[in-house]
Amino acid sequence: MQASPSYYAGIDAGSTYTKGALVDDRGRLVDTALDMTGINIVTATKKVYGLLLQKCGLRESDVGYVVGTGYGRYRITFGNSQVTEIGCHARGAHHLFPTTRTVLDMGGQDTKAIRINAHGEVVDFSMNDKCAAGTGRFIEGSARVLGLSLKDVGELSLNSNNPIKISSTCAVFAETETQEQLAWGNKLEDVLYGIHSSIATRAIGLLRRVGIEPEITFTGGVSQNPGMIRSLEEQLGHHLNHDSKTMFCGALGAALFAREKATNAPETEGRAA
Amino acid sequence: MNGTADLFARSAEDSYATFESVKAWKKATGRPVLGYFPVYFPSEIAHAMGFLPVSLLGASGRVGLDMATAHTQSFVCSISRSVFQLSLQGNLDVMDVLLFSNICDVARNLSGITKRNLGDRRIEYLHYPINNTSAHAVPYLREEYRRLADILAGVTHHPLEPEALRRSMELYNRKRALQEQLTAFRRARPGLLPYTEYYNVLRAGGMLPVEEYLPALESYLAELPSREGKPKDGVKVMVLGNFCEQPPVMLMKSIEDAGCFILHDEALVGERWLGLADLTAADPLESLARGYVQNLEPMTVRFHPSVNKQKALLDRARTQGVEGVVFATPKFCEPALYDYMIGKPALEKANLPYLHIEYEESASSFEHARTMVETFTESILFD
Amino acid sequence: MAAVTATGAANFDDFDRSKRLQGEITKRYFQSLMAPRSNGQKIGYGFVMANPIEFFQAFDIIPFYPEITSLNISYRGGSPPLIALAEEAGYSTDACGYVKMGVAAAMDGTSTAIGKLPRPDVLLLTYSGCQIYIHWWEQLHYQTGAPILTIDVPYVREYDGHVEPHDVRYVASQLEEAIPLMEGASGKRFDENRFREIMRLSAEAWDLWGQVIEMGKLRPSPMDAYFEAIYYMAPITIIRGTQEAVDFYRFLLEELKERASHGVGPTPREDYRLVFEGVPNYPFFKKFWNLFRGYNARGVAATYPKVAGMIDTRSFRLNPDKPFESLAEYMIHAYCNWNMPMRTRLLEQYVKDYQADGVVIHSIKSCRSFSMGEGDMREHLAIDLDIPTLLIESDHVDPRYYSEAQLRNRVDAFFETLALRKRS
Amino acid sequence: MITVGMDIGTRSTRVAILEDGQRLLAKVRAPTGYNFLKSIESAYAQALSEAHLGTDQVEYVAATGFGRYRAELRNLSVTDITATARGARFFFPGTKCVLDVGAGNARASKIDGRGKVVKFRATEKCAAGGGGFLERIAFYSQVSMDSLGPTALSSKSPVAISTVCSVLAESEVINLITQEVPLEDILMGAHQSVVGRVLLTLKQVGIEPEVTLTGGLVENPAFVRAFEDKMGGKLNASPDLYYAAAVGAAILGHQRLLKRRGTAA
Ligand SMILES: Nc1ncnc2c1ncn2[C@@H]1O[C@H](COP(=O)(O)OP(=O)(O)O)[C@@H](O)[C@H]1O
Ligand SMILES: Nc1ncnc2c1ncn2[C@@H]1O[C@H](COP(=O)(O)OP(=O)(O)O)[C@@H](O)[C@H]1O
Ligand code: SF4
Ligand code: SF4
Ligand code: SF4
Repeated sequence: MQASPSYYAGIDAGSTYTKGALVDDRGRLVDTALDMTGINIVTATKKVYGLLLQKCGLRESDVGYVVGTGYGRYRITFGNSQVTEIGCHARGAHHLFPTTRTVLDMGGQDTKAIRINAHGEVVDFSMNDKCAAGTGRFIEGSARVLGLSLKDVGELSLNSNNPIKISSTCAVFAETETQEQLAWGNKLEDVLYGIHSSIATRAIGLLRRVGIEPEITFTGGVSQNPGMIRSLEEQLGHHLNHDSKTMFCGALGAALFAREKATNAPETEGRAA
Repeated sequence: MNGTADLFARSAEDSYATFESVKAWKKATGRPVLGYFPVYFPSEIAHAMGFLPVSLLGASGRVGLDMATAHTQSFVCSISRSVFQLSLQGNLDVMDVLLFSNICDVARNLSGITKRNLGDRRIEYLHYPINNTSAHAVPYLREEYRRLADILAGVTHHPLEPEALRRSMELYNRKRALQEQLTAFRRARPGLLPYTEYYNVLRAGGMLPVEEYLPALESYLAELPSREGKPKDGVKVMVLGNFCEQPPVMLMKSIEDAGCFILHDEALVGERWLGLADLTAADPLESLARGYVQNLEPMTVRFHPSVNKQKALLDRARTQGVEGVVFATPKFCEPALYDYMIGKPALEKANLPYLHIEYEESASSFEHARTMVETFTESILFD
Repeated sequence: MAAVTATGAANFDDFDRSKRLQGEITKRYFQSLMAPRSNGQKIGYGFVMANPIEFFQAFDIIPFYPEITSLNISYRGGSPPLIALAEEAGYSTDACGYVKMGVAAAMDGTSTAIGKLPRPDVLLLTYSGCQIYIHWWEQLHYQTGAPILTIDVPYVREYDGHVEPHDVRYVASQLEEAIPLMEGASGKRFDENRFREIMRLSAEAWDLWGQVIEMGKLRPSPMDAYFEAIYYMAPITIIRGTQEAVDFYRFLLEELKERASHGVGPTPREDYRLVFEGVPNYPFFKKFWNLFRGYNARGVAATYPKVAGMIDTRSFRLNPDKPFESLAEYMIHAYCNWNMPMRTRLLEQYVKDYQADGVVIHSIKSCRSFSMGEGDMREHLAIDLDIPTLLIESDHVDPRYYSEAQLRNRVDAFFETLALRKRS
Repeated sequence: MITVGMDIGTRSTRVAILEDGQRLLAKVRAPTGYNFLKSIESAYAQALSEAHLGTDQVEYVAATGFGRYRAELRNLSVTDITATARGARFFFPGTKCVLDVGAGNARASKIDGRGKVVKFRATEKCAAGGGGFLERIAFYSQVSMDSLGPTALSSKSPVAISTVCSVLAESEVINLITQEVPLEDILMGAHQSVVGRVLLTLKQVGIEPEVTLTGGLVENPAFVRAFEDKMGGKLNASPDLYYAAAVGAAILGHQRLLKRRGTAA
């Protein structure tokens, strides 16, 4: 390690996207980077890390510690240690919205509800059971079937005045059901909004498992989807914190952990080899 | 005619999630309400003690399941989740007692988690004997019924009067007899009574006060024969397996639309299940218990060691002259799945076509089921 | 796996003889079952929960537990072909895996990872704790033609655990009613004295097993009361009315005491003490254990090893002088025959009594008897009582439901929160 | 006598034009967008022009597939299972079992000598296996649908992906990708996993040769290979069978027409 590296990085190797975030020695977010994960996760993490350094005009030696998170966390070759996404999203959400008590993270393959304390530490969490996964994947599937982009799907759904009920508890059939509803002549935006509502109901079920305590921060890739935000807020009757950075909460949290670890803050992990 | 059909349709709708008429009844009479989870419940006892017994048949997509999702996993049937959601949401607040019984592991555990979440309410559980070969089954069930009467007396502060019970038994006997008459009419004159309407008439019977239901049903039955219309033809089927979680009416309609005529089905089977209770017996409570234990009509969630389910299935198919059997089982309902596996080999041996479809009470899409049933009828009709 | 204490002084393997002994007992038991039947020896199928093995033994009927064979086959990786056979016949993926395996194993010509299983002469249906038991025996009845002998056991439906006298009477009377039927099935006369002797041996084994379970209260715990107890619970189910069972539990208890005095246990250290709820995953049993072992976590109490009998809650005590009544009480108090509030309270109690750091609920998709309501359990423990509680899912026999990456993610995060609590 | 069969599927719409229920004059496919009517119209127009026919020459239209009710010009609608059975026998007269694998689910049927369905099963939820799953896997692994099969075929040691549900299987594939298992092995594993589920459905109706595969997966050589390996027998598969349901519908239309003429005469 170099004499006084004063930046810390977090890499979140997710199922869909790999995200990177960099914080400075005072824990301030410097920048973020993003790329599709694809088939070669090692390449993807390296690429995102490179991209991140490039955006910030830094070299590797400027970075004191790297924490990996996400499904691919054990594959991050340049990382110093790993923390689960649950811990990272909690920490990241706390950083962006310090009064957060509940975090809802919707990513490509999991949905997580996390209750945190005033320090951004995880008190309780719950993840979707494997069956009927109400995740971003679900929306991606419908988007692809309909030949629409992810952006369009969320935005189009906002035009709906008369959402169609999509009830399949099974993610496999939700896709088919989408098409059937269209086959019966229902309007595209109404069907799309129905899909969002159906996932929102499931996500709220998860939130209820940990207890809903305001403020609630919405993180993960799906927090970029306005249709999802609308249906969640409608059904919850609560405001959700979200912004363009919430997609990076996992990476940001990891970066914050990196800083903590490098500066000898207490260990969070009790893992024996 | 329209008046009573409307009443039944309105009540049926009310029995999913709103229970407005129950609230009104309670307000008007000041008397308590008992809600029971399917399949069977001796409404006579509750009625005799001044309760309005109400069958909880699932909300069928009329409420979101977010609260229920928080407490139960996704691989349990929908009725358990929707009834739980209703109780958490307060839709069942009008009910003074909620009653569960041993129909399956899901319903058993549901009683306990309902208790934990609504601790201040009476959440009770009846054990119906499954061993009808034991000489002790009838006395046991009589004891259970006595225990039930004690629990209800804890609400009303009046004990159960044998004479009141006898009067209630008479009313419910009448109700079952009239419902049987309705089914017989439908069988005799296919097509004059669409399934949806038929279902509503039966479903309303699980919620309306029996004193109100009986005259309505009587006048409805009286007018039925004068219905105009050419009786429809179709493939004659029976639809089995839908005994607890109710099939969405749209599903049954899809089956009819696909060209089937439903001669027999198991929707609301528990409401109709007990034959006629013996009114002449000295001890009416025992008579009710005996009626239950000695009813040999097979039912999926009732095990009776002395009943041969395969034989009973074939006998029924034969006497009713059906051309095919549709097993419609609720998704994630194990009892229904196992009965399907018992019925299937018997039908194969008898060369009777059958079809298995799964449903969820809250389903909003019937395309898959429709395709299955259409293919089924096509395979019977086309050559 | 050779674990060593922190000081490296003692070898854990030297204190792990009971597991091998258990292996031998189980092996012998299976051999006796698979052996060609001579002299009219009869096989009675029974269920683990609430099994009245004493009743079988009194008629010299060999008890056979398809649940145990299903789990053994799964442990050896042999479940997929059986599950496939059942699903090809038409069973749904949702149905209990034990049933599917049992039904497939009973089909003509099926051989399993442990051999061809014997056919039933009688199916003893003790309806306690699991409704699927009824359906399972019904399937086998239509499949094999073997008669069903029903003992109906009412649910413990009062939330304070009160059991009605008429419940006990009902179960006891059915057992008595079953005597002539068992005589018919076995060709043996019922001998009351012999029955009492079996009950006495059985009661002794229960007492010892109860003491074994309580060893988890020591700090550190000398055993893993979930992952190891799963081996230790076999004899109480398959041979408990015998001297051999008594000897086994005596030996085990001694070994655990030795472990305690040498400071050895199933992990190098004891960093976390956990309470477990639910059926384990058998096809990946070791991998599943390792998810926790890697963190030096020991199970100190668990509900599953007591499905065979709630000995540690003093819910019953076999009494040779009142054989039918005391057997009835035991049968009523099967773990899943308890209502959910009682089950939840038991976990709460375990956390207190065993000084545990958290609760792990392993939920089995295809077993609703255990799983329905575990979400609510979690909610109560985690939210109302603030006990760290992890709920994870897979299946007991179906490897298709096991996803290592997903489980690891949840377990890792759980230990992160536990570590956090330890610090503060 | 010209009859038209239209198979409106979730992914594409297939149209077949038949003369006298025997000669195949045209077969055409077009993607099914969310605007069904447009897909149907364009596929129909294309088929007519390919067959050099005008609309007025068409005597009967039979529709099948999940969008059959949206084909407003239909004279008859039949289910895909019934239609596919006739179509499979049109191309392979010895067919006893038909396995139709589309995007969403798979249907197996046993048929008699005249192509009448005597027994059938469809995959249901958890067992659901179909081309849609492979499409998603292709998407994650960034290979095109056309090269998915060929890539998988190059695998030497496929990895087992044995989860019940395709949602779970997807996570498992992603997990394997993160472990850097060779892509072709993952892909072949994914094919085998679909095969496993689909074969189960076929076994439920009972396997009896010849078995004919229809639907979108006839174009996927890896699926066909994996299926034959696992079933231990040959599978009739040819690109034509992609149109089996459309052809079958046209045949049934022809029969219906004959019957009507017969009774009218
Ligand atoms: N710009 C966007 N608009 C709408 N949805 C998006 C956008 N970007 C990503 N998503 C959603 O986010 C999901 C991926 O989330 P992410 O948190 O990156 O998952 P993972 O961590 O598993 O890779 C996608 O499935 C998609 O639904
Ligand atoms: N060019 C191709 N190569 C390989 N597979 C294909 C190709 N085109 C389609 N498929 C497969 O066929 C499936 C669609 O089948 P199809 O029968 O068209 O479905 P549907 O009847 O629902 O429209 C896709 O999911 C895909 O897996
Ligand atoms: S639908 Fe089936 S599983 Fe659900 S409560 Fe009823 S009997 Fe039980
Ligand atoms: S449902 Fe559960 S308790 Fe019942 S047999 Fe299956 S695994 Fe055992
Ligand atoms: S296929 Fe559907 S119902 Fe089955 S496990 Fe997957 S998501 Fe659940």
